[in-house]
Amino acid sequence: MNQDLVFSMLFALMLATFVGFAVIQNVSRLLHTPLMSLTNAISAIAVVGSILIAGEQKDALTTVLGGIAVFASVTNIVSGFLITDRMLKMFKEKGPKS
Amino acid sequence: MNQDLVFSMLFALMLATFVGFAVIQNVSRLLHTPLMSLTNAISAIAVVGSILIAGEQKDALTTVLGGIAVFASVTNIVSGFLITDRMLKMFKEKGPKS
Amino acid sequence: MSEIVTHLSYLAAATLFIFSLRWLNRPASARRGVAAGVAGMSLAIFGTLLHPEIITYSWIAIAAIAGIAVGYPLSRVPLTAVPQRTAISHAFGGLAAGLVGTAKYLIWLHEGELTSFRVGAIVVEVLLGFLTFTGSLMAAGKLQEIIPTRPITYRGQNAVNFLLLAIAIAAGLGLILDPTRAYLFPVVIALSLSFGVLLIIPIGGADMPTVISLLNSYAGLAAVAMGFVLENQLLIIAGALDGASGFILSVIMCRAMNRSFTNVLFGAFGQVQAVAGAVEERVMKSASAHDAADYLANATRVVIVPGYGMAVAQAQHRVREVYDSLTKRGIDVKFAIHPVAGRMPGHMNVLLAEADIPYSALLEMDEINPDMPQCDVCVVVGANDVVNPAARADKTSPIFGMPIIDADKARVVIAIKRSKNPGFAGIDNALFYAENTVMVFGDAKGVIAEIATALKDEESAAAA
Amino acid sequence: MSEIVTHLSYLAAATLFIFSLRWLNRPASARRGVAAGVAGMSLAIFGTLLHPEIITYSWIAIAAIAGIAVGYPLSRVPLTAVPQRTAISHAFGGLAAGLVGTAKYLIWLHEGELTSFRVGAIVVEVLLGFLTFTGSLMAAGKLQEIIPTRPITYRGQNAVNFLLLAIAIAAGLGLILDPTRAYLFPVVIALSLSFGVLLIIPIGGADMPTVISLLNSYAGLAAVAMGFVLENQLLIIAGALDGASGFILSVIMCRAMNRSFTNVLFGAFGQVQAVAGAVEERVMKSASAHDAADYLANATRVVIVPGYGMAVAQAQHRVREVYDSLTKRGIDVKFAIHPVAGRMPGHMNVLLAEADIPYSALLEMDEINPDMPQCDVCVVVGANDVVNPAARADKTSPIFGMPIIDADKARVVIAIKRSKNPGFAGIDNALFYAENTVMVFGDAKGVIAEIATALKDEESAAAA
Ligand SMILES: NC(=O)c1ccc[n+]([C@@H]2O[C@H](COP(=O)([O-])OP(=O)(O)OC[C@H]3O[C@@H](n4cnc5c(N)ncnc54)[C@H](OP(=O)(O)O)[C@@H]3O)[C@@H](O)[C@H]2O)c1
Ligand SMILES: NC(=O)c1ccc[n+]([C@@H]2O[C@H](COP(=O)([O-])OP(=O)(O)OC[C@H]3O[C@@H](n4cnc5c(N)ncnc54)[C@H](OP(=O)(O)O)[C@@H]3O)[C@@H](O)[C@H]2O)c1
Repeated sequence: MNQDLVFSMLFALMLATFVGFAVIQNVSRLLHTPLMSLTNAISAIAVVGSILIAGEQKDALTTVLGGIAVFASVTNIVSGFLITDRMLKMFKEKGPKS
Repeated sequence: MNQDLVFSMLFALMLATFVGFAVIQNVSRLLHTPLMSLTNAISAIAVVGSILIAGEQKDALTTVLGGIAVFASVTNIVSGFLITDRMLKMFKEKGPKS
Repeated sequence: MSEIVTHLSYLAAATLFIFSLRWLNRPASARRGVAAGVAGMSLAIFGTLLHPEIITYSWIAIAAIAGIAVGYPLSRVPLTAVPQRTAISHAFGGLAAGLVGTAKYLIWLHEGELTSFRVGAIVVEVLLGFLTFTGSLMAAGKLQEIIPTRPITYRGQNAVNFLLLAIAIAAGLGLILDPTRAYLFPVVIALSLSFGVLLIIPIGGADMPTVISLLNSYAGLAAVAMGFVLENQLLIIAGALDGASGFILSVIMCRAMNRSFTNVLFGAFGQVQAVAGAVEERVMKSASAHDAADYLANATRVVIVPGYGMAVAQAQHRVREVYDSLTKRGIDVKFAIHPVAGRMPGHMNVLLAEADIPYSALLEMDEINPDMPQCDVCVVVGANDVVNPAARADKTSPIFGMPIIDADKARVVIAIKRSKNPGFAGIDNALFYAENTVMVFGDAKGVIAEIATALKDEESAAAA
Repeated sequence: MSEIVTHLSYLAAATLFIFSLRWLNRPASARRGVAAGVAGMSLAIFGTLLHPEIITYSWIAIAAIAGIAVGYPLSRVPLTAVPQRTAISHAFGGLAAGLVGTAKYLIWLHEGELTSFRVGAIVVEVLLGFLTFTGSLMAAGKLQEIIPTRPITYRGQNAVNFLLLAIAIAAGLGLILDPTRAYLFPVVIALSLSFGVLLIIPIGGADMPTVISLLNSYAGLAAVAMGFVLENQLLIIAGALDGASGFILSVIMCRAMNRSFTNVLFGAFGQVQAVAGAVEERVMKSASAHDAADYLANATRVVIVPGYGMAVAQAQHRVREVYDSLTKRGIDVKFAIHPVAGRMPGHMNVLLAEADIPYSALLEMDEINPDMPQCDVCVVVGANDVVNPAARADKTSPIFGMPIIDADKARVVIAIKRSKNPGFAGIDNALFYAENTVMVFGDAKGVIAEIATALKDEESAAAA
């Protein structure tokens, strides 16, 4: 395992943590529930690893594990983004009638 | 040149740009002059490259170039941090006599 | 060449994820944030599918279709079930991380490609992943009340848990020192699965929202670990964003409840329920919905404080009717939103938005408190702890120090709840016995509907 | 092993740099920020010195000692010279980047290690580095008024500049396509050196602060490019932080002047100086320092608006005496700080802090403007454009739209300047002719000293 690469991942982790804190602290309090479901969907990025395992088909067992992982991740992606959008659609600056 | 490494540097650039904007936008307006001299000192990080060139001593010309670069960077480091601290020392929440 | 495209799409995906969360900073740009998230995820998938090591797409396609089939209905759950849905979603996320880690271990074991670094990253990924999996399932069960919600404790519980953790870590270290000790791997899996269960058992159902946010954080960290396993920065970045979000939300909740992490995780809160009623019978003034409507009709400034009861009763649409009637008469109506009103962060905002109440009428606690003394009528709809003045005054109260909405400072307080029972924290609330408070007992939906009708009747009477 | 230590120290250094800038968010933590920066830089140097490729430390040590010898005096310059110092510092930074890039090219050329990617990064580094070098020297010269400050323009200037740029880019592309075309390298160097000069020539001296911030940004980008050359993330991160800072500061300046980047860079501002005085002789009311002291002594609320003139006259310590006298009498004194008062961002804050005025008395434009109508006496000390009401009202004014401090809304305005000459923007200021304005002509330091003495005399007279 290449040392440069390990450290470049540590750099990414350090920077992303700063970005994460900065960005999340600015999220409007109004939207904390949609925030939970949006990060839910984003954390389904595990789909990347799952696809590789399911597609490589090294052996039956790992293919099954990968397939389940793809299923679980896609479920999260679909339900996470859809429910976030469903909630956000409800937020209106001015009520429709008033 | 390893492709993974190039992209890991691009990731670092992207993330650091976000961090930079987030952090600088939070700097107090009171301190914009010290900010200028502090970033000045930090950008003297070029000292890293300069030291390598001056120390490797591949040939006379590059050693001289590296030496000048070390000189220029160290000048910036020393003057940048010192003047920033000098300015910041002057900022007081309450004046000494009042 | 295809490798460059993959790299580029990962880079773009990471950038889009950051923008996605950034745009949640205000409602006007929030839907753009979802679009950015979808675009980022599509790019990530696209880039992954280009990978030359993938030899067949059929299993991927089948699993993805199954995922869509399950994911779609999960996105249509009623808003009251959002906490449970979130918990299940974390369980799925943890499961995926755990399975990918396990598969990677098996593949590399077979190919002789295991290094200590790789095994270390895999162990972290698997531990966090499976712990999140069972822990989130338990949390979902408690929220849905399939599993008993009361905290289950026994002597030596923490000792047992820490012992298990120590064994798991020892097994992990054993694997790192000699990656081929494959028999240790199932041990790690089994321990992390049971750990998830054991950690949640002693925590009360009502603390589940904080636990869910923490599990969100763990799911993020599992993704980070997967990033180290697969040497993939996109996973690290997305995981870190997720981890930061879960962490910040749980800190916000703890702070707004004036409790520490340790207290939430090990405090077995809600166990002793209702030490309350030192039975010094105090008197509540009770009134009818009609009386409440009269108070409201004669007010100039009204503040509505919604709480968990409004969510349970699904009363938000009736609240909207009252809001409409009153604003039509020129009465100024504002909603005071406490950061932990309800059972998840932002709960009240979502419900009121669902009922088409403009978010400009929703004020945060800190914004509205200075104006409470100018408020004529404050309507407390199924809120309790978040308006309990003991938090300000009574040093012995378990919620002392928690910031509250100063409902008691309004000229008249109308409190709507079903009974004299306490709220989440299980303690009595002096507000309900105060001079200027009248209680309207009943289900929030029913009561508010009556108030709305009374107001409308009066209107048509006046018009006629 | 030493490699891991190097990597770890770089990682820690990058983290410390971020904290360093973060802690500048308020004065109380700002000095900790400097400490973090110093620690980060020390770690970076330490990690670099461990590098096994370094065969001798003697040249490094000599160069470093020379750097310290020059750097220390540069840190003791008077505060009025800070813009020049900053410019020189950017020049040094650009020079270092350019030289390192050149040396790397030569070394790799010799060793046959050049790839297109490497040459591409080197070309960017060298272009930005040398351009920053000469550009910053020019800027420093204009600020120090060694070089004529007025913009020098001629027909076809932009065409010539763009032609040179095109040639430089073509040469760079030629190098990238065939890295061994060493004869193209000096062309790139020469063009970027001349480019730095040519770009600054048409910009007026007074626009130098904005230019300096932009050059700051370029210096940062040069460091980023160096990071790509040396495959070093620390350089990329530090460079990006620097680039963001320079960019944001120049945007703030442009916005506060209501001008665009293009206008600053190509507008040749300050060239046509003083189209002013359409010579409709209007009358200014002139008064003595003694009169001014009387106005002040009878006020309840005083606002002082400092500007470039206070900096030039070094009047801040006298201002402090007046501030002390007035506050001792119980008069409320505040300072109104315009974002571009003076000649660099934050200029006034530093000067007033130097004079020991507490920063709680310094208010930003947006904070103080709503209170200006309640202000009894507003003292304008060497400020001009930043209090010019034409920015609010006169659509034809070149500064129309620039946000200003509403000095004209105060009951009485006392304006201190040496003459009837215009300020930076070269335009007349209706404030000085207004009904409620009195002018006290003279050098700011002298006038304010007289006012301070008058106030003290009065005090001792009252005491006697
Ligand atoms: N939001 C979060 O993220 C979060 C997370 C963790 C914990 N918490 C905790 O949850 C609590 C939230 O406070 P809260 O004031 O919103 O709620 P609460 O203190 O739990 O009180 C809810 C009240 O609503 C009433 N109620 C229940 N069902 C009702 C119905 N159908 N109609 C009318 N009234 C009904 C209950 O009284 P009756 O039974 O008499 O009707 C109860 O007093 C806080 O203690 C907070 O710390 C919140
Ligand atoms: N701060 C920044 O970052 C920055 C950057 C770029 C451009 N600028 C520009 O700089 C200007 C700053 O506005 P400003 O109001 O501070 O300054 P200004 O508009 O340049 O006016 C300064 C005034 O001070 C007077 N003065 C000069 N020397 C003096 C002395 N020794 N004693 C007393 N008075 C003296 C001058 O009048 P007399 O000659 O009659 O004495 C002049 O009217 C703005 O136009 C801004 O856009 C600022």
